[in-house]
Amino acid sequence: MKEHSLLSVRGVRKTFGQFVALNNVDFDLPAGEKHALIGPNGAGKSTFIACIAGQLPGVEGTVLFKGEEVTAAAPVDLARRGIGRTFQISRAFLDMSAMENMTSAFVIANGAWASLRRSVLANAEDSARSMLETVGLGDHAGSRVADLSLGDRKRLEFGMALANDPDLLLLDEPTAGMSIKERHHLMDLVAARIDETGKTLLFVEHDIDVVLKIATRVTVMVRGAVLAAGTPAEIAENEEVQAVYLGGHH
Amino acid sequence: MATKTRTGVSALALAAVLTSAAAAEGNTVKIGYVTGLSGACSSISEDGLNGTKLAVEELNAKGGILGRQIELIVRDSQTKPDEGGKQARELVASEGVDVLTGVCSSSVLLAVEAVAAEAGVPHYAIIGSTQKANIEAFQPNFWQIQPNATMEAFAAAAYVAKKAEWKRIQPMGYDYEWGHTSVEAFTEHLKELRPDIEITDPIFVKLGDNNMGPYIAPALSTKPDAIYAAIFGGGLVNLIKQGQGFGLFERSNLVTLTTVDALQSMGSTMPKTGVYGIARAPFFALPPSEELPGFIESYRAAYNEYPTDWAVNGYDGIMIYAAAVEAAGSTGMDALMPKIYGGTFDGLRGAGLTVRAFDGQMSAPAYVGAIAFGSEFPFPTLTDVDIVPGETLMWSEDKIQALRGAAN
Amino acid sequence: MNVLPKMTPLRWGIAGALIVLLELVNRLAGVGMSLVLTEMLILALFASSLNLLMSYGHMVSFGHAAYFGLGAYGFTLAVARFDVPVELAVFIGPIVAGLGGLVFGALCVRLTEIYFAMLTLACAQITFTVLFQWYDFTGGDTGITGFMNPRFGLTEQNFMTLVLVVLVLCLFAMAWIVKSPLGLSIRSVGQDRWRAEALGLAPRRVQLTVFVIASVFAGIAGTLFAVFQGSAFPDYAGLGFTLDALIMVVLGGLNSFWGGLVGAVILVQLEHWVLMVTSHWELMLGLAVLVLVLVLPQGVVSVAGRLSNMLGLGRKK
Amino acid sequence: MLFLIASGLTLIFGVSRIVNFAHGSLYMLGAFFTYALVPLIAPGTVGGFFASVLLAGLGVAAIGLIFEVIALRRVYGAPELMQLIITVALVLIIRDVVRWIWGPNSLSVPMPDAFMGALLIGDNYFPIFPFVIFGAGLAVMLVMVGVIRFTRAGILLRAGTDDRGMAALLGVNEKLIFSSVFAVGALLAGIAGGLAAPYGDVNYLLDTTVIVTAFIVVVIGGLGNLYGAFAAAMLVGITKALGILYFPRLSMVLIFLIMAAVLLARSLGRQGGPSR
Amino acid sequence: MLSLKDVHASYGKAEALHGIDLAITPGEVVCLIGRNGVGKSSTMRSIVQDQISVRGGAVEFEGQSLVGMRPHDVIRLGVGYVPEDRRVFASLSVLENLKVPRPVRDVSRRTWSLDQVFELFPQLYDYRHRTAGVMSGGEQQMLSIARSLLTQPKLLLLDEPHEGLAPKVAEEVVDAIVALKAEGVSMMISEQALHTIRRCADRVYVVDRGVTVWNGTVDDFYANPEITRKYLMVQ
Repeated sequence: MKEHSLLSVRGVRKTFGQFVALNNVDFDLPAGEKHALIGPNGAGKSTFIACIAGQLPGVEGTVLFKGEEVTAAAPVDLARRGIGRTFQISRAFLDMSAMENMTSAFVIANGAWASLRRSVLANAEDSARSMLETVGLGDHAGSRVADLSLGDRKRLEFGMALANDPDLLLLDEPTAGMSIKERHHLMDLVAARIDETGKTLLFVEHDIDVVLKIATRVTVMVRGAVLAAGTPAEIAENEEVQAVYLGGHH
Repeated sequence: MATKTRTGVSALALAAVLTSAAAAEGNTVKIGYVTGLSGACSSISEDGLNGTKLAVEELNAKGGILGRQIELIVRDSQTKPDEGGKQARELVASEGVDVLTGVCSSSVLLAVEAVAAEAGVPHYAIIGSTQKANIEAFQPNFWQIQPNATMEAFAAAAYVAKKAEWKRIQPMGYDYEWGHTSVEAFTEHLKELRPDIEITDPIFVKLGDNNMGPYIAPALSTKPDAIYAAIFGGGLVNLIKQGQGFGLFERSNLVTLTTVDALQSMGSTMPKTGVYGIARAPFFALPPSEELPGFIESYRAAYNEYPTDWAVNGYDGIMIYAAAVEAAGSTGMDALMPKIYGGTFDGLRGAGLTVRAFDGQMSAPAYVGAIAFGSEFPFPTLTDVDIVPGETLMWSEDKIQALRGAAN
Repeated sequence: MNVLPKMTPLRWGIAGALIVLLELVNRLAGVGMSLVLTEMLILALFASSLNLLMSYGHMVSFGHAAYFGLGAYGFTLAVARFDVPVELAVFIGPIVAGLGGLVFGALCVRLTEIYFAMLTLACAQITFTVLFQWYDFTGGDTGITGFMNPRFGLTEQNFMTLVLVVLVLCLFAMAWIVKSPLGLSIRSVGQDRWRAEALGLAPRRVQLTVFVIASVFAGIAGTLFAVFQGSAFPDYAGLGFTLDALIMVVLGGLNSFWGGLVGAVILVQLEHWVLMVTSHWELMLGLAVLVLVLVLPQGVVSVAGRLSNMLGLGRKK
Repeated sequence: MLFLIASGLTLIFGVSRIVNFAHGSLYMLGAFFTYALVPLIAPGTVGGFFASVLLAGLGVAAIGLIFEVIALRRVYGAPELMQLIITVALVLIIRDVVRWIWGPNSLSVPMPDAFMGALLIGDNYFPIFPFVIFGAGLAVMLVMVGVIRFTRAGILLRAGTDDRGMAALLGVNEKLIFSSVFAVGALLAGIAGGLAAPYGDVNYLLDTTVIVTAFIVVVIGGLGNLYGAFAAAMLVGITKALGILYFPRLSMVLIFLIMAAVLLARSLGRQGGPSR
Repeated sequence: MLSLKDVHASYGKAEALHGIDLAITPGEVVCLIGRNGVGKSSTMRSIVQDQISVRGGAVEFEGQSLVGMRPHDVIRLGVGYVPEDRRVFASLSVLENLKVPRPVRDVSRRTWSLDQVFELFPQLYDYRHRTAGVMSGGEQQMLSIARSLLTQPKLLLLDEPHEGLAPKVAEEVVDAIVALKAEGVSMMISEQALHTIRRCADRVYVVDRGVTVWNGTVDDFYANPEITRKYLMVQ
């Protein structure tokens, strides 16, 4: 199984001052999974995502992606190797329109960031338009992101993350702050895309309903360590997990 | 200037076109006065302007120049060269001035001179005194009525050379073009006059540095008999004030530029001995003449203070210009310049001054003496003043030409 | 807001009319006005180059004058010291400024926000000090004068027309860049460098690119200024020019393509007319800036935008 | 001396994140106020001098306070650039007003008689006044450190630097902290200007000279870091003195290079992604 | 004492609360429970007006609307707030942290003096000269609570007071809360851990996805295990 892992994490440790955010985490993610990370606040889920995404300095341990070491790699490098991600807090380009956001994602994905040619722009715009349709934002192409609802923004960001056709998609609390309807709408979309393309998904999610519905596999983290992993059904039955959620301490 | 008048809509110019060619020069003689009323030069600039105004009033009271009244148009250069250049260009273009003057700082002077030369407008310097204006940037529309940096430094060197007991001299200067020129000229001339004197490596002071301590200590460490300081204004005040704390005036002597404003602003904080000053036009040491007492009196009446060197030069500048225009019978450059370069002028600073045609420099004298406190004025003055004739201070034409060759 | 306003036929008409108006004023209002306009247009180009950096790249520079100065000196030194023909030297100025931008920019983009600004300040002061003190080469504080006919020997009016043409061309070039894929990248990084990074864009490389572009345009402005004055002085690289440009951009309106242009027009015209009334220019300018920033924190362009919306000329969002 | 100026600047930045370009102007005002006061209060005496300096400092603090309340307070929510431009406007206003009132000439503030001379140690002269300035600066600094360490005001100030929002959540009026910090910063600048006034000349262009140096010190010391400012003031002072001796032409470039190096070195330790 | 009626609140454009209703009477201890990310912290913030803006509904404290007030004015009215990440002033000592709140003035309320606070948290007295930043999470939490007590609150809001603490330390914090309750302090505590509720709460509000979905006494809460299952468990 390990040989087939798209992402393989060994002994990752990260501290902030005296606080140990991640303590020797091992983790394997086979290709094609839709894997959810859950756990109470402060369990280290977002830190874990950030470590994989190369956004934290001083991470100990190793991270292998497609069998290659990417532990200290820069986010740009990871993006080019095929890791796409969204952020917990919406990080779309607020002062630009949805269309411009999406176009910039395609311009970057095409490696044409420094181009001055209108034709390159036109091509990217075509791709962007169809991606906006895919994520259901066709009607909002001209809207400034700042004027979009949170759900629309998140869908936009998801679309942007898809622009360079990543093999692994990292979503950090994609549904935070959204209404129930919006959550399911977004995550259904995500699941459908992943199933369609056969890519891999790793996401942090609080909404248990969503997790149980979407995920093919779930990892539970507590205080910087992996507590349990398994199918959604296994996790739901796991008493240790319940104790963590209900009692906080064991 | 006649060729350049393009004032367009002004009634003045319309009238000029309608009347005769002679009247095309306008009804007034326009003096374009670009000076640093704000910025680093502002105090000096104001004095120069005061002297100039006085001269203009006097001339106008007597009927002006060539029967035309004089109009003084003042612009603030903010002591920035680009601003000065811009103001000069506007004065030439919109006001159609007959002559430009007033500039204080060297860089502004060069910027204004560039404009004046291009426009074919006469331009003379009364304050700013960079060597470059005489050498590589010299154009035959230009003259300079005050001693330039080299001449002052030569005067200082001549004075130092006479002090037989001084064996070691430490030069010091502001760290910019004028300071370097002055120190070099001083060193060169002193070596010629007194080969036996030891001249130590110069120390250069950062412009605008208020703290002189770091310069004074190393200057005194060579145990010089005198320090020559090409420093003026606030920096000089600082040097003298802070120098006292280092015992500068007990251990050594200071030869420096002491214009009247510096003497005034030092007041009682000036040390009693050990300071020797070079001045450009100290009113108390000027050669006696008919005009001098009247000038001092009317200046004091108008501005409630004694005229500084800058005021004297401002006054003299206009008077020399007026004399030359009268002689030429026209304000046009072609007629005027031969009279400037060929004439002899009398002014507050003496009689028979001439301007050299190849570098525009007037044979202005320099005044050197020891600082002393008298009862006559409420500030220290110079005593035993040597009036060094300008002719003895100027580089020869050969030397100027050689320098020009080197610069290009 | 940040998006370049779409040029409708009406807007083209207004822009065209403004250009014609400028040219008419230039031809009819006398030489003095031509000189004021020339300075205004050059500073407008300079401020627009800073605006490109600030409004699109979201990088605040305290040292933009360095590249203005390098442009002026690049041109001047080429003519005065190396006898390069003027026609060629006008290209050297912007190139030197661009190289300066490349070297300093490579350092500066390692930092962000206020630290970036402080480092640009340090770089500019180094440039200024070198220009000020290297007498033998740069002429030190007295600069370089008299090496050529100012304005290529053109009349004041003709030169103003030339500057106007250059400005319009440069604005077109800037607009082209802003609208191009590169412009999109620049804006992306300016808005959120981490997001851009996660999309596979190296933020520093983009920032360096826009820094160099802004430097080149500043260099063009500097070169024009040197031609205009027929001289170069260290002041051109000094803090004064930087602050003027900053004030222009903020007054005109940050986050607007026209901010720098409008700011330059306001500042230069304000100075021209205020100085006729009072010599307390700095006081008046200070008060004007204070009032404008407090009353119109979005800059003057925002008012124009609101007005045009009210009049039904509005842009479509 | 440099430290007094820089500490005020760094304090203001630390709490309110404002880059105060007008700090040099406040220094200059302190010098001019002292010039105006010295002849009025027991001229020539040590006590009169210090009293003048203190009063001048308080006057500057009052002006700083007025400015903060009238102008700066309105833009705390706005982009930092707005605040910066507002302080630049203040620079222009103060400079012009000072020139209006006191004229463009360099003025000279008389030293108290007792501080005129020099100490002669062996062959070396040590002027007294720099020691006086240093001593007085040190005294002011000690008082400051005392206030900051031991009084509630000082605690609030440090709390504000640490976490402004939390201070508000403990019932502390943020605006009051901003205003008082600005006033204290101005006070320090004013006292520094006053103390240094007799040593050099006083003119209306002091502001630019001072502000650039103060920026350097603050940046080298770490923005918002008081003790860093102290160390950096020493470093810059020594570098300048040594620079003058060994690289006279390059001393300023040297200091800017140090500043650039410090900035870059610090950036290496401060990389990383968004906080969440 | 405190009442929230149909409160909608948002961070910028993102609405976090979609209708919160709750009320607290003097002397009561109320627990807000719910899984993480459902809006417990946002509810607290919408009371003290910190970072979040209330877009609809009413927030009233002793009959006075708090909406739009500046945070420090809310605090001065008598609402103490201990934020979830504790936010001690890291560079200040413990004692200095405790001196940040204004000294006691209002004699009409139940007031706390420094000595009383130290009595409640003896470790703080032992560490009073330590720099807060180097203390353990539990100690910081004690400090943060103690600090808020010195704002002389009539009502204390505690946001996840033992999040991220070791079990033993967390227990100490709960002990302190129980002690405070014994002193008659009104409190609102947001919680994820059920056993705390049993020890100190009078009433319980369950929050789910920005809405209060259930409320009742502690006994009712335990009598209805389906609530726990529905809103708190992983299922």
